[in-house]
Amino acid sequence: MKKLINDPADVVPESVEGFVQAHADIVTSSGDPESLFVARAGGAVSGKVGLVSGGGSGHEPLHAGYVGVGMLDAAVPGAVFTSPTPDPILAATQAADGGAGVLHIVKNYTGDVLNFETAAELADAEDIAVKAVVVNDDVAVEDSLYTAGRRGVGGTVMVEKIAGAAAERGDDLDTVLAIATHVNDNVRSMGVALTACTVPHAGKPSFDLPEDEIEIGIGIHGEPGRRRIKAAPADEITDMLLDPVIDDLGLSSGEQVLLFVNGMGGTPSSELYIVYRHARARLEALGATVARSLVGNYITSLEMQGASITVLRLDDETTRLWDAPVHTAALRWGV
Amino acid sequence: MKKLINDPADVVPESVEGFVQAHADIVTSSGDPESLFVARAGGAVSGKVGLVSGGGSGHEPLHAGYVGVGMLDAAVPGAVFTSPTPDPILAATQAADGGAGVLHIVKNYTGDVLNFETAAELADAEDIAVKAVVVNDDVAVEDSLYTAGRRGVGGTVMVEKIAGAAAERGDDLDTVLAIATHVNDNVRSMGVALTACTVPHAGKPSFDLPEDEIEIGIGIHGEPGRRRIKAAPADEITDMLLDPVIDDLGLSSGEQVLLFVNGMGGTPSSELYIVYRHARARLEALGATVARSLVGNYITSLEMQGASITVLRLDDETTRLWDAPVHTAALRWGV
Amino acid sequence: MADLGIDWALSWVRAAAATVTEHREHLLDLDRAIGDGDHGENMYRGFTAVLGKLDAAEPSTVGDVLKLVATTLMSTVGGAAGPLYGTAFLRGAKAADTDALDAAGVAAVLAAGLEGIVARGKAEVGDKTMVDAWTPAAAAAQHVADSGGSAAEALRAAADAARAGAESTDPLVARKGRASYLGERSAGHRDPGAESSALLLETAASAAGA
Amino acid sequence: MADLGIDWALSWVRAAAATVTEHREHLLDLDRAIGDGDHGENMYRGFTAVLGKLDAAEPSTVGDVLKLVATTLMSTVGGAAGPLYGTAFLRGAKAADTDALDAAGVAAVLAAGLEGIVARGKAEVGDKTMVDAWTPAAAAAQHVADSGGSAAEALRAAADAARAGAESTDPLVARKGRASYLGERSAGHRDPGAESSALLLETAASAAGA
Ligand SMILES: Nc1ncnc2c1ncn2[C@@H]1O[C@H](COP(=O)(O)OP(=O)(O)O)[C@@H](O)[C@H]1O
Ligand SMILES: Nc1ncnc2c1ncn2[C@@H]1O[C@H](COP(=O)(O)OP(=O)(O)O)[C@@H](O)[C@H]1O
Ligand SMILES: [Mg+2]
Ligand SMILES: [Mg+2]
Ligand SMILES: [Mg+2]
Ligand SMILES: [Mg+2]
Repeated sequence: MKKLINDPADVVPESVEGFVQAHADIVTSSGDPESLFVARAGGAVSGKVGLVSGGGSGHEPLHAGYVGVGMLDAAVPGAVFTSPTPDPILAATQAADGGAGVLHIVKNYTGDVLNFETAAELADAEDIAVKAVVVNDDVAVEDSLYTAGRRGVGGTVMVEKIAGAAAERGDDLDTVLAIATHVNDNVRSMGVALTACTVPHAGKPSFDLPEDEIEIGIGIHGEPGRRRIKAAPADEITDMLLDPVIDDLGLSSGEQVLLFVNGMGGTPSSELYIVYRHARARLEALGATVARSLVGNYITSLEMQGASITVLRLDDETTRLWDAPVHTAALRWGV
Repeated sequence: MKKLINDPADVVPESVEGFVQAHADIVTSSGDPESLFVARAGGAVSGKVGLVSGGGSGHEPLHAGYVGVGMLDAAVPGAVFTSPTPDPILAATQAADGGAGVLHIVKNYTGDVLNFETAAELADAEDIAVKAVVVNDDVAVEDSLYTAGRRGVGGTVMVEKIAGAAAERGDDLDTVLAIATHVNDNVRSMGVALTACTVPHAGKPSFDLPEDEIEIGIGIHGEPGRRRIKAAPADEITDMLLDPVIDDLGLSSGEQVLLFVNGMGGTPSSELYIVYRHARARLEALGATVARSLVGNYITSLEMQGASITVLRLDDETTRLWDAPVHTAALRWGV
Repeated sequence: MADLGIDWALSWVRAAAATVTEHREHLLDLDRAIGDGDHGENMYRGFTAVLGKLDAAEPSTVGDVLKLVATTLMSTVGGAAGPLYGTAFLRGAKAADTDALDAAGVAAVLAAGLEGIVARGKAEVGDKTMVDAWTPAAAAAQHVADSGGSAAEALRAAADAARAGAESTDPLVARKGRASYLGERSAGHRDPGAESSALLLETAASAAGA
Repeated sequence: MADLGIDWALSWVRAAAATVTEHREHLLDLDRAIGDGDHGENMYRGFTAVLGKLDAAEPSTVGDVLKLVATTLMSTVGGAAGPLYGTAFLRGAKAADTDALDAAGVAAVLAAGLEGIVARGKAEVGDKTMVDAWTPAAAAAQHVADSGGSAAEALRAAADAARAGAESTDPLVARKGRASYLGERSAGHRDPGAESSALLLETAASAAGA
């Protein structure tokens, strides 16, 4: 394992410290390594619904990179690939509460769901109204009552941006929740890994992949995917990712979509644009219009090489909210 | 070699095609694969000095990611790690010319210098006034009259942003050149590689690096560095990169700097912030103020793991120009 | 046939911390195979924190010890294991309402722990989770209690059953937790949480001299 | 002792394209070691383009052929090699102002090519560049011309000298081009441009039947 780190145990606190210093105009941190969270530099916005997300670290810029005007109020980074405990989630919830309640944006993993649930109960005991949206956009995983269900992956960025814009314009908690849920209902993703990644404290790659094989249907935690296949041209891989997304979304001609091609952390953006190009051509051939685009490393898996494709069905309202100004470390426009 | 590409020969045109589609609000391309360049969607700005840069591909988002208001007018992507030929540089120069002349921003590599020189001669023959700034900020390479001199690396981003802002506010060609030269004179960089990268048409890594060794003093073309050492903690590596930068810059207490920690393409941003944290502490211990920061993949070497540190000495004017609005695919603020 | 009091509880927890440290890498490897490669680190972080708190706190009953473990795991482990083990220990603490546990007490604590895990995680036997270790363990302890055995015998039976339960997860296709994302590919690997559960119950039995 | 005319020039260029294709990977490897791993691809792209143009254009003199090569390399190779070879062939084309080259003509073309490379790249012998192949090649051709040899003999001498010159770059520490960034580490590797120069001159000699 070669990484630009010091002690593996210090990766998250040191990284967050550097992040907060570099973006001091946007964010601040709790400072407390025992209860670490990142919040807007200005503190909670009075009267605004607070948005809190979090989860294991290793997916940067998710979530701390999305704290700022127009998006999150606070983010809670756990250990690498490990959901944070309820304490810092509670503390972040308190820091984000401007009196209008707080929305938890939770990716659908057992650990995240359980820890956020507990934090919400604790917040409730302190008279903070908390609602939660559980993002589960990964079509690689079968959705069923009897399983852990789908994972939350790329769609999380869409939910955070659009719900963030709704909160920023003054929508109340139920409305923000409804919008977040609406986005989650209309977004699907699927990913591919060309290489594994190495969790710092594990020191070994999360799986062994021969030089000529790739993993289709991976998540964002370095786990193996649904199946392993021979390496293939980008256009073919793009088809393998996009087909189930289109299918599950029930996308049809005439619809408007946001196409999001995400890098897993170790793939150059030039390759992401090659994937984007073919995915866009496919969507257009279907009669859909790619009205908005996002291409880059937005929800990653450490240094993994690979990509995911996310498609969000747009309507006028979500488009407007997507376009609304945002000022975070990782997404910024209109300001 | 595993990459999200189709035919290695199509990497650059397909990637540029996707890039231009995804950012159609900002950029357009010549469309001609024989003479490929990317230019502002709106065309040349009448009366404004045009800024053109370019070079081998594989350093994305450099340079096409910096085309847009407040930065470049056109960018010329060559084959991977290969300077473009004079023809597309000339075509881009013509496209960028708003009647006030064009500044070529050239990284100091023999190929780039020669091809831009020829293009400038050809442009001159068409009565376009062209000046060039040659960026050479890499302190890993000794500067001497008898060698190829220093490479242009991270400082290029600073030159493009700041000269771009000067051109945007209406400075004339000589003034923009003077500002670009001033930035180049006050910026220094040095880089480290944890892994090699693989040029698509080569199909093999650019060098072999054992699991416990790293290369200090690398450039951005996958070339080996000045020396190979055992892997070390991030803080130590940061010292090795920063010491010669501080030294060569002659930085002293009380000065203001911009600290730019750049990822080589395959390193997660969490690690870059760990490097940033220590570099910042070192600069502050010296009595310098880190007044501006940039952390991320801004000038890369395909999927190489590693980082470079760039320090730019700031004054009021360069700070103002750095802060000026910019609207490109890879850098955006104030708009 | 001594009942198990505070001394047993303290030596169990210390032994558990040592076992988790010793098996950190093995649990990491199990979780790398079908999860996200952190279970060993999570348990190690949690039990190291428990050791730290144990010295400062002065627990006087089995219930105190279990509660301390519960809150510490809850606030330091994170992931799925943190809330699940946390809830298990919390409910176990509530069930341990006497100074010393007899076999029935051991069975009650394990039943309460299992109930907590199921309440939070909604997994059933066969889903390839820690429930596959806890369910037979709780049943075995109850069986010993019903047939008049000692607390130590109940723990030994529970530990053996948990071990068998953990091993039973090897061929299963996961339906809960991260391994479920792998579908069929999860078969042929042991569930890390079932393994750590078996390890913890083994130290509980050993600490009871069984 | 036939002079070398259009037929020689055409067969040289076709043979050069074949040689560059054959040695593409080898030139890539040389450039991976001390450069950026593209020289083989650059030369391959350039000479493939030359072949394409050759069919359409109808060059009638040696100068025409060399000029076509020059402009095509200039506009398709890029990098350092593109302008350097482009200029070399352009100046060589100007020097080839007769229908057929005798030994003096060969020497003049090579001298002009070398001059072009030096004018653009400012390298000296010993800097570990293609100049280390071209300088002895031009001198050897001149020597044959001075001693009354044939054009083919001049090319053979040039090719042999270029080969030796390319080999002479092995121990050198580079002072120009990308390899110079490596400092001492550039020693022990052949300069890719010197190698491709030797290959091109070898095909020139072979095409002349020498
Ligand atoms: N729904 C569930 N019910 C019971 N146990 C579960 C459930 N989900 C996960 N687990 C247990 O948690 C273990 C994983 O713990 P850990 O790796 O620490 O957390 P995470 O999965 O969040 O990374 C699994 O091996 C499994 O035994
Ligand atoms: N200043 C120079 N003078 C002469 N030849 C040079 C000079 N710089 C580079 N070269 C030659 O160019 C070759 C490299 O060509 P190539 O790899 O195609 O271009 P690049 O270096 O731009 O990647 C070197 O091996 C060397 O022979
Ligand atoms: Mg985890
Ligand atoms: Mg090159
Ligand atoms: Mg895990
Ligand atoms: Mg080269």
